Amino acid sequence: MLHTVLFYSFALVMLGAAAGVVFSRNPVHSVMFLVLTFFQSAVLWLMAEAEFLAIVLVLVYVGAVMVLFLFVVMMLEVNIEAAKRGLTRFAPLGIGIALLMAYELMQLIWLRSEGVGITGGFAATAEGYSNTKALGAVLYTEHVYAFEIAAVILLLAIVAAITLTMRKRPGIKVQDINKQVAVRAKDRVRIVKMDAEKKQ
Amino acid sequence: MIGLEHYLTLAAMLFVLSLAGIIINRRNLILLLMCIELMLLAVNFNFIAFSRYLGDETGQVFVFFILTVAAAEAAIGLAILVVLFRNRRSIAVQELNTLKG
Amino acid sequence: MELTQHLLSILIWLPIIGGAALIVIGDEGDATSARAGIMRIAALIVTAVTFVFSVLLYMSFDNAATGMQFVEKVSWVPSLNVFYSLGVDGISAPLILLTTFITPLVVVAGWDTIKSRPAQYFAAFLILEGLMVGVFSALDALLFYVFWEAMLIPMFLIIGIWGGVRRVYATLKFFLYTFLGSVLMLVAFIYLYGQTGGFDLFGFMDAPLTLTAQKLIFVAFLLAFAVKVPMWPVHTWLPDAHVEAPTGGSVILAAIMLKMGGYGFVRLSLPIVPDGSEYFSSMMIALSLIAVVYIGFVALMQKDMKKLIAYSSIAHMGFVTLGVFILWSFDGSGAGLGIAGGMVQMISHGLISGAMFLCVGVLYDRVHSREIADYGGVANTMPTYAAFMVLFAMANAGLPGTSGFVGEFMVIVASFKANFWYAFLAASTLILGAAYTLWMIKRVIYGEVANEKVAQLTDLNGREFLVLTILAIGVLLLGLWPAPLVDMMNVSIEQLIEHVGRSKL
Amino acid sequence: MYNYYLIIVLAPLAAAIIAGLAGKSIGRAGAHWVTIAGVGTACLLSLIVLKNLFWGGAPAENIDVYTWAMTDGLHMKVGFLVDRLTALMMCVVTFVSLMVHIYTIGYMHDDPGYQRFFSYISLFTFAMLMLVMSNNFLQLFFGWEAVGLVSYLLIGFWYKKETAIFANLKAFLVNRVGDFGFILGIAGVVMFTGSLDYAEVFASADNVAAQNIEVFSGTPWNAMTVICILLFIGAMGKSAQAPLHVWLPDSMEGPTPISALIHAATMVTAGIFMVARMSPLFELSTTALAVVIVIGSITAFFMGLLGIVQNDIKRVVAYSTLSQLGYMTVALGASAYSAAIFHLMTHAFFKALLFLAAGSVIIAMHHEQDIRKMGGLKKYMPITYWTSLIGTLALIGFPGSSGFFSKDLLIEAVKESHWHGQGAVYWIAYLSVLLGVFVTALYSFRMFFLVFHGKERMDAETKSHLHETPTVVTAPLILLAIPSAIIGWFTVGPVLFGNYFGEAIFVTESKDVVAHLGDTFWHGSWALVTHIYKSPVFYLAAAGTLTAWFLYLKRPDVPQTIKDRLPGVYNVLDRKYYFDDLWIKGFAGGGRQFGQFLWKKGDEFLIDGVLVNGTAKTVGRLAGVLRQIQTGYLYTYAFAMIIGLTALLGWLIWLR
Repeated sequence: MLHTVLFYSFALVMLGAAAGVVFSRNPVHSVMFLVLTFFQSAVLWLMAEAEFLAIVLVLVYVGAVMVLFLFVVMMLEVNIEAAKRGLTRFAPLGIGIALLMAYELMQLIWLRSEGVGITGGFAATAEGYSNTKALGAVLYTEHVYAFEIAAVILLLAIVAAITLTMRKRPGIKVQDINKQVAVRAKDRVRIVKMDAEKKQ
Repeated sequence: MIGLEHYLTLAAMLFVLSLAGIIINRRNLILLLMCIELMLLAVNFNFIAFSRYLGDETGQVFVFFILTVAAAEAAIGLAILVVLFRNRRSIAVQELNTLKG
Repeated sequence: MELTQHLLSILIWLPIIGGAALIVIGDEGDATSARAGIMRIAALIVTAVTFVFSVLLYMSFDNAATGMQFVEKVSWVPSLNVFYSLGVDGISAPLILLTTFITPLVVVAGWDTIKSRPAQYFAAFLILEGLMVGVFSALDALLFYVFWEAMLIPMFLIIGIWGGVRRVYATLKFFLYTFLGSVLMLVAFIYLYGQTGGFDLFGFMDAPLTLTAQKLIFVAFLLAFAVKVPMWPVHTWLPDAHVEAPTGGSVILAAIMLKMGGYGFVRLSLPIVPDGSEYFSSMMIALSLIAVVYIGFVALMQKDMKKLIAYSSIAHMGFVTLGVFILWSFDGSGAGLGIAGGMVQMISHGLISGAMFLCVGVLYDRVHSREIADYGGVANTMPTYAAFMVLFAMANAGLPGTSGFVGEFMVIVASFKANFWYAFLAASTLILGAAYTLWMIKRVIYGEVANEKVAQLTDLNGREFLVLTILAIGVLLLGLWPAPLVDMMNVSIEQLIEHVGRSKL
Repeated sequence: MYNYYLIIVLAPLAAAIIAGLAGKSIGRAGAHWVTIAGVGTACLLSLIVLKNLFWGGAPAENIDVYTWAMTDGLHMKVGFLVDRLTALMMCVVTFVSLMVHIYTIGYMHDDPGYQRFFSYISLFTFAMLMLVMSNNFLQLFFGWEAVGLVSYLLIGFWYKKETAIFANLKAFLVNRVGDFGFILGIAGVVMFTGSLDYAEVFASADNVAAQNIEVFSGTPWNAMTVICILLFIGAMGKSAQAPLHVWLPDSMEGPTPISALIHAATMVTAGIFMVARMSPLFELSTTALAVVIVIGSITAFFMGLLGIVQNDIKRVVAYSTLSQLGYMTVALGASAYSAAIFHLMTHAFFKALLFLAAGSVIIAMHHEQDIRKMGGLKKYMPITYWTSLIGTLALIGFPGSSGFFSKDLLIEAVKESHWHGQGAVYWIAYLSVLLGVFVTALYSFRMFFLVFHGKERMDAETKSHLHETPTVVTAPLILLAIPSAIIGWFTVGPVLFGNYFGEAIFVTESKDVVAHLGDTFWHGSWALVTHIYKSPVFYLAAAGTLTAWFLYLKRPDVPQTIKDRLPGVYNVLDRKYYFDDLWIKGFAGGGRQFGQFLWKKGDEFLIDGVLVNGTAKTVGRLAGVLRQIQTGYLYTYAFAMIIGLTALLGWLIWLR
């Protein structure tokens, strides 16, 4: 019973926060709402006994990605009014499609699943079960190849992000070793022949 | 008892919200990115719910990878955003139509 | 006999390798350079040797044998059950001979008329020759398809690079038309692969198929082959392609590539989908007769010599499809005559249309015009040429004693048996064929010298004389004594009819 | 004899090839010697063959030379059937050809295409021999078309002359119309008998006559009738029967020797020969014979009328040829095949003679052919005059001349052909041939008088050069005049009533008018000549001659008056009953317009414009519309994705 109450309350907060992300007028607020959403979902995941992922979500997402978002939003000083204009025009369409989608999904989950037996809660886990351990056991054996690829993707993302944002500022004094080595005397010294004295 | 269907419903609602967000906030690139994060979160919910329901950890491994890729995506997306802003002093989507042939 | 076992492979790969070598060595882009001269001689030697090998094929060909001869079979793509499988019978062997006979003549005809990139030009023809022999000898559907499509590439280049002013339009039309058709053929092959688990043509022929499947496969084949033949109404690429192609390209196109369509009908459509073919036979006969009559009238009004000959080719190829598809109109015997007539018509048309295009090429090289109106009284300045032109024109009009008559006669006789009106419409070619060919002769060859350019024409040089003489001998020989050719086909045609007669349903 | 036959056929061919290909190296004299040698050999051997068959009592021979092709049970071959009919034709052909060869030496003396000409006429002899000696339909068709080819080449011999190259195209095409029917007829023969060999076909003729063919579904026609009419269409083309006669007058654009050889004596009679050869088939179809006789009588009478208004000397003779061919056809239609062949033979001699004589006149007149500019040539050209007179008399059927016997008996035969019934067919035929006699005499003597008698109307320049032509020209005239005058006396009895043809010509007993004549009418040549007063033919011929004399010698102003009084009739005759207009404007012009229409509207507009390029354009336009969707805005694509997702989900839920 407690479990149900907790689930519903966290879920409500999470949906509210998500709505805040979508509808808030200030991007900074949106980011903060998103952080809240992540927290709530982390709790919900915990309730579904996915402890490892819940922790990862908080650490990686809230700790790193959302901070990044916040930085960018604040750095770019976006004109909020301009960005938010046009919300009303597309709101009905967006909400309409969203409702249609929601209806379809509900159909799928509640009506079409009758007889499949998805209701009735999750089965209890075995005694001494460790989510982290179990994940690790499959991650480093069965999915080690994908794991390595994920690592490479991350590395790539780092490199890409750096190369994208790095720029050469004009006017900064740096040495160019190539140029220095390749230089030749005649480029530097100009020998001018001239008479020692003006002819009379 | 809270079970699979509750989680799925929750994920669906989250997904629909983010969908609406994409349409409504179509002018703001940052918000678009955030909505996509939300969408991914909804997807992750489903994965976790099914993983639990079936008692198979592979679903959670998948979520792990999605998180990784989403993080990479966010990093690169924001980097592009920054470059864009630097070049055009704006991130308004309606000005970005060079894709049109 | 090691040699005869691999004779077909030799015929295919010798020219292709020769052509590749020519491309690799190149000519420095200069037609006058010494290296270009060597390239020409090399091309001639390769084609001549190929022809010698094909004569060997003819001599060791057994007229009485049933089934395929000179069979080669090597696994090619084991996972798909594809084989490099070759073989000829009485239907394909004459066409191979035609191919190897015409190509050296084309090489000689292009000897000094090709000014830019001669080595590549000859290389294209050599490769084309090998691929065409491949089409005629492939016994595996996928191999057949590969040769079939690969053949387009050299032809595409020949028209596109050495062609006339509107060559880009013409090549594009040519390519799209033929490619559209053949893609559907591939679909049919894949379906048949699903049915039989292999690409062996004989497997296809023995596979039981429902009538619906047969109809669909027939339509797929029809599009591929009808475009090649070409049948009305998918013929309009041909006049454009011919007009823009260089002389050699026109010759190969008319003499051999059109035959692929007729060959396809006989080798694939009839035996693989006999009931489908029967279902559509009335339509095919109607289209063939339209080709004969309609195109005959259209040819009458052409102002461009090459276009006129191109249209006449369409009309003549109408006889091929007519001869083949009257197969089902008989109670008793008679079908063999029609198919034999169609096959003879293909060979004969190869010689005649080739010769006609070469004749036009001779004039084009001198005056650089194909317009009939630009000529008149050519006989005054080029009497030898005029003699050849009249001979080939008569052959084109189906005069007995020339090869043009043999096939037409057989088909008309056979179609009379099928239905009076088939023969009636088919025989109208006697009038129409003579009308458009001889009217052209009248305007080009006869009359007073029309203009300054005609007055300055010089008669055939030795090279042109040689080529036309060889073709003239071929045309007359086949017309006066077609028995060797017909005997070669008889057994295969009997077998074919026997096979087609057994319904697959 | 086999070797003889081969040599007869191949000697002219070899000569033609030598003269044609090696013309330059053997020179002009070489060319005429080699071809004359070739044709002379053929002529000599033909006479030996005829002697062996007729006097030697040798049987008819049917020999296959080689198999042309054999497929599906149909044996196509080349071979010789030499019986008395063939032998007669061989002799006529080679003899006239030889005469023409000799004559050509003089006629073409200054022509630059000398060797070419000899090569052609030798080739013609070969082709004609192949035609008459054939033992099967295939070879018959080969010869049939080959003579057409040579005729085409020879009419257009002076290829710089616009009228000549028009005429040769016309001749070939009109002949092709005939061949169109002919090849269908052959196809019909193959369909019903499964063979091309004469002997086999004739053997199963009764079987064919018992069958029907439904050309139009629902109306069965007798197979034999259809086959015979189709074959006869071929004969109409080659033998210039109305309405396929239009090419023959125009063919006079060719050099005169070939007008004599091809367009009078030999090639044009191929149709007559063919029908006679096919007598076992034609005999079995009364309907077909009725068609034959009607077409023949129309040609005989109406073409003769045209001869009266022509002014070109060769054209007059050409129309006369048409008319005489009509006579032969009438005889065929009356089942009097032997009479037709007999007339063919005599006609070959006297018509060749007339043409060569006309050629002689033309040489003397320096290639002036208009008879209005001639006159009084008698004193300048005695040999030509006398030989022409013999020819003309033979043509009108002067008692005792060769033409008399053949034509008189022909007319008698037609008169006796009551089996056609007493209806229109019989009377059309009989009246046409009777009235034709008057017309023949009229135009023949009109020309004769205008050319050789009366005022000298040529200009002074020509007159000063007028003299008799050289021996090479006159010798053939004399050599042809002899048979023209007398051959009838000796041959009429044996050929017509002595069962000369034997098995070669088949006539049903009830239709055998010639045999009937033999029983009732024939009492020897002399008796025939002395009994002429009994027949209307003689009076009609005499009346025609007198009319000609009156109109063109006595009162030369009258024809002009008649012309002015009856402009309608004159116009119709002058325009040749508008047949030329029908063919040239109607069929040729119509065909060209139809071709233009199909090309421009069918090919260029419908297929290329609408279907091919239209498809390309439609694809282009559609793409132009579709690319509007590609706005380039990110959210449009995202939106499209979302819509797609929703739709997919909807499909998953409701439609699956």
